Formats: sequence, structure tokens, C-alpha cells
Amino acid sequence: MAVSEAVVRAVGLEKRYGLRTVLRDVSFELESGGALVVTGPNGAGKSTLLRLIGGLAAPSRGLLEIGIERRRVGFLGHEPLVYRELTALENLDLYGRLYGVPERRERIGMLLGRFGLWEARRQRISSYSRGMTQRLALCRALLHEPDLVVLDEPHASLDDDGLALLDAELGTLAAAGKTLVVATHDPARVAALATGSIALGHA
Amino acid sequence: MTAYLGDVAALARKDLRLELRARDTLPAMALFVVATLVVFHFALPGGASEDAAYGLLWVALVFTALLGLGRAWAPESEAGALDGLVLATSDRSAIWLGKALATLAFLLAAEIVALPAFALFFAPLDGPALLGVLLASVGICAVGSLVSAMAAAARGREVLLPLLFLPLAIPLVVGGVGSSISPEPGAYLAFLGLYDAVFAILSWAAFEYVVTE
Amino acid sequence: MSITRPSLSALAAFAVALAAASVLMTFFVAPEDADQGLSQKIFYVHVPIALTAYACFGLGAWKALRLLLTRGERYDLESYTGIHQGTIFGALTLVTGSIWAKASWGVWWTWSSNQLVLFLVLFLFYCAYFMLRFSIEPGPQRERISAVYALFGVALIPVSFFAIRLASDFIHPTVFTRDGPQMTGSMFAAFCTSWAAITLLAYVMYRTELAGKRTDVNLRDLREALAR
Amino acid sequence: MSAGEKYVAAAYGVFLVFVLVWAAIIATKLSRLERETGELARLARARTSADQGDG
Repeated sequence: MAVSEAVVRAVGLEKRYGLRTVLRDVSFELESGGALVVTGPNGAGKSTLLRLIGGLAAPSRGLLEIGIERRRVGFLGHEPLVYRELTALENLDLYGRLYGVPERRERIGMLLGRFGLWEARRQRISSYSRGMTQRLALCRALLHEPDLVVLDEPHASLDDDGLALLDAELGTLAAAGKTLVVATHDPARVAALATGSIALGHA
Repeated sequence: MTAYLGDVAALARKDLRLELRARDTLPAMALFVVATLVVFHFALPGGASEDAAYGLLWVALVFTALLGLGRAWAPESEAGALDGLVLATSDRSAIWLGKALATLAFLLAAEIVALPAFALFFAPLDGPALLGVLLASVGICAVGSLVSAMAAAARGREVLLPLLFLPLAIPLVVGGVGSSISPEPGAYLAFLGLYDAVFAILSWAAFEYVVTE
Repeated sequence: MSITRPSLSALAAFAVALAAASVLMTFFVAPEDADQGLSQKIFYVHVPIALTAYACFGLGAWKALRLLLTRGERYDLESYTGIHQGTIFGALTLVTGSIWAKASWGVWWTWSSNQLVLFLVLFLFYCAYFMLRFSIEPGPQRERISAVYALFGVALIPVSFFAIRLASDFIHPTVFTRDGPQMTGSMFAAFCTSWAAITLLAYVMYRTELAGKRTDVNLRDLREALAR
Repeated sequence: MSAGEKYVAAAYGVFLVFVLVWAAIIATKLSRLERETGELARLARARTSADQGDG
């Protein structure tokens, strides 16, 4: 099997917000199709590391190479990154146009159906529960069939069938050879998929 | 190029849809500008010249624009939507252009209310004056959208926005007032066009650096 | 400090020498102005300060452009210090300008002197630069936003210059601005020495402040390294 | 002093005062830096002697 070169490579990564150093000396490699699990207590910088990988922030020091073009990355963060006063359809339609998703309507319909939001597709996000908002954020993150999927504590605020849907989705993504980065407090849940893991302590 | 304009159109449409739904910026701007004109009526001493009234129109327009600009990036900062746009959009200047066009639409809508009210309360507005208002409004929205994005990244943005915006608006006020009261408004209109060109290009090129972390 | 650039102390010494020369030439060589008399001597210090302020704003904008293009962190401090100097000299321009206005026209402030009005606008603009800078968390975004604002400033200078000239047509139809006194040879020589002296002094101050700010950054890194 | 001389003196005086004030600000900054570097130097010396102690 050809050695699959690293899709994401970090060497001595450091991130500083103001005078606070949030990430210090983080190094790892993630090959294509692999799944990196990021663990660590709250405030250890998990979300910051994922924002760096997702392309939402630049490292203060150190090297971060991402072999995938920014718009081929799917990002799920603590914030849903949607407009609360728009409906699910309107949000996904906007992002579909920006990402240039082919057959946008069909793809949106399929995703909303798969994540159980089809009935609520015309309701505004402000009327959604936290679990429904999290599912919509998942639809937005997967809308453009990204090659690299970055998920920051995706299991948070999901109910049981939401969790089942998510686990199934992670399975299909891994099977499809997508590269995953998952930050979680419950590594057991994604242990089956993980090809690598990194534990962040307080910098 | 069409993809870029597609992005701009989708982003501007999103703002118009949000405004029609929430209806919290446009009515406020229209009411604010008329109320300001009425206050100016009482503020103007009896014998004040007509020129002074034109000057006050521009003060009213600038502060009405400030009201709109203060809310320009509010929808984006709610559920982290700006990060979503920064990730999804191929050329981030489209985010600025979409916002500038939407803000211009709101400002023009407020002016549709303000200008007849001004003509009614104070003095007539001829062709060059209206063109001056249009050209200045373009400049206000181009620079204003960028500057309010800067303020959105800072603490105390409500206080900061006027401080950042007003010095940049001074040339627009000069051009606008000049086009209303000067016998040959041509020079002032040309100046407004120059301002719009210079600062629109600068804002268009600089926006990428303002929103990326 | 790279050795190719002259050392700070040499520059400082040269600046002092130039300053002394300019004072001598201003008061003992250059003849008094025909109609303004002695008060015209303020010109030799007011105009060079204004030109130095422009130079500092230009330097700040140039470093800002370098920061945006090359993402080199060192340019942020240089741009910030340059604009800090520019704002100080801008304030000085306003003060010496109003003294000159009082001396030649009997009023502390006049809207008809285009240069004074321009500096008032720029002073407002650049004070907002510091308000903006200090309300954002230190980091790459603050550096870039400050840099963009600095570039807007340098675009605002010519635009405001035209605006004020256009404005003076309808605000003050009766205009009595002085468009720069005609200068004989020795007056011009005195002006040039004074200009060189003040520009050099500003550069020395810029380099000194920059050294201070860089030391602050180094100290912070050291303190963090030792604290661990 | 005639009015003209007063204003010339005022202008140059303002510039001189400014330079002195600026020098004073730099002086205070210098003394602060000196104190901080002193503290750090002591910390470093304490650190190195501690390393040698249990080295």
C-alpha cells in the first residue's frame, strides 16, 4: 500500500490570544482517510486547535500544513455558524451557493431528511432546540461533501437518536475515505474510527 | 466572475430578507432621519440661511447612516455566521460587497423618506443635489461597511464606530453640501465620484485582512 | 541593530547639530519677512513639523503595507510607532499653527488656513487609530486591522486636502490664506536646515521608541520563558 | 518684547517643552525597563543556581 502522505501536519504549533498562550508545542500528523481524536480538559485548547485546522485562525508560531483547499473542509464548532432568523432551507441554500454545491436543492433535501429536520425545514433556527440546531450545523458542515471534516465535540447537546445519526454518519464518512478530526470528552465513542489521538494538557 | 456576483447577490439578498423579516433597522432609520430634521427646524434660528439647512440635511444623513452601519454586522456576529461565510466564500471581498449593497439599499430607502421631508420642511433639492446624495451614499456604504466590520472585531464597538467613521465622512459631507448649494456643482460631484472610486477599491481590497483571524 | 544603518547616537548628535545650525540661520542669517516681520520666524518651525508629521504617517502606512503583504510581525510595531510619532507631530503642528495664526491674523483658530484644517481632520482620524488598536486583543487580527486603518489614513490625506480646498470656496468666500511666503536664498537655506533637523529628530525619536517597545516584547517573552 | 517676538518665543518654547517632555517619558520607560530586567536577571540567577544545586 503506498505510504499515504500526511494531509494535516503540525510541528511545534503555538497559538496565543493576547498575552495568553492557549496552545504550546503541538505536533502531529494525520494521513488521508485517517481520523484524529483530540482530547483534554476544558480550556486545554481543543477548540483552538480545531479552529486552526479548520482554517478559521492562523498559528502564532510553528508549522501547520493542510493539504486540502479551504473550501473542501467541513467545520462544526461550538457555534452553529448559521443565521438564527433564517429558516433551515434559507441557511443551507445560502451556504450551498457560496460553496458552489452542484444540485443544491436535492443535496439539501437529502441532508435535512437524513438528520430528521425535513419537517422543520421552513422554521427559523431561533425556534429550534439545541439538538436541532446542532443537527443543522452538521448539515451545513457536510453540505459541500468536504474531504476533511473537523468536528468540535459533535456529540454535545444531541439526544439519543441524534447521537445514533451522528455515529452512523461518522462511520460512512470514514468508510468513504474522508479525513476526520474530532474533539471529544468521550473518546470511547469514536474509538473504533480513530487512527490517531492527541491529548492536550494546559499549555 | 459570475460566481463572484452570484455570491454577492446571495449575500445581499440574505441581508434584505433578514431586514424584511426583523424590520428593526429600516423603520428606525426612516423615523430617525425625519425626527432629526424636525429637531433641526427648532435648532435653526429664525434668520438662518437656506445653506445652513442643506448643511443640516447632511448631518442628518451621516448620523442616519451611522445608525444603519451600527447594525450592519449584527446578524453575522449572532451565531458565528461570519466564520461560516469566511470559510465558505471563495473571495471574501464578496462578503463586503454584499453587505455594502444591502446597507446602501437601506440608506436609499431612508433617503426616500428624508429628502421629500426636507424639501417640505426646509428648501427644494435640485438635480445635482440629488446626485450628490446618491454618490455620497455609495461612499458612505463602501467605507462604512468596512469600518463597521473593524469595529465588530473590537470591544466597545458602538462607541468606536462613529470615531472611525466620521473623519472618513468629512470629505463626503463637503462634496454633498457643495453639490447642493454651489452654483456649479460639477466639481463637487466629480470629487464625490473620485472619493467613491478610491475608497471603494481600498475597502474591497482590505476586507479580506479585516475578517480573517 | 544591523551595522549598515548609522547608530542611533550618531544620528542624535547630528540632529542636535542641525537643530543648532537652523536656529542660528533662522534668527541671525535669514532676513525678517517684509510685511509679517518677526512672527514669520514661526514658519521655520511650523512647516517642517507639519512635513515631518506627513512623513511619519507615510512611514506608518508603508510599514502597514509591508505587514499586509509579507505578514512580517515586526512591521506592526514599526507602523504603530510611526503613526504614534505622526500624531504627536500632528498635534504640534496644530499648536504651532494656531500660534502663527494668532501672530499673523490675531485669531487662535481660522478655518481659512487649509493646512491647519487638514491637520485637524487627520488628528481626529489618527486618534481613532489608537482607540481602535487598544480595543482589540493583541494578535494577528489587531495587527492587520490597524494596518488597514493606517492605509486608509494615507489615502485620506490627499482626499481631505481637496475636500477642504473645495469647502473653503463656499464656507468663506472672502479668503485670505497665505500661500507660503516668497523666500530669498538665505531664508530658504534656513528653512531646509530646520526641516532636515526636525525630520532627523523625529527619526531618532521613532527609533528610540521602537527600541523601547521591542524591549517590552522581549521582556514579556523572557518573563514567560522563565516563569515556566 | 513686541507681540511678534512673544509668539515666536512661544512657538519655539512649545517645541522645546515637547522635546523635554518626550525625553522625560522615555526616561521613565527606561527606568521601568531597567527594574524589570533586574528582576528577570535575579530570577534567572536563582534558576541557574537552583539547577547547579541539584544538578
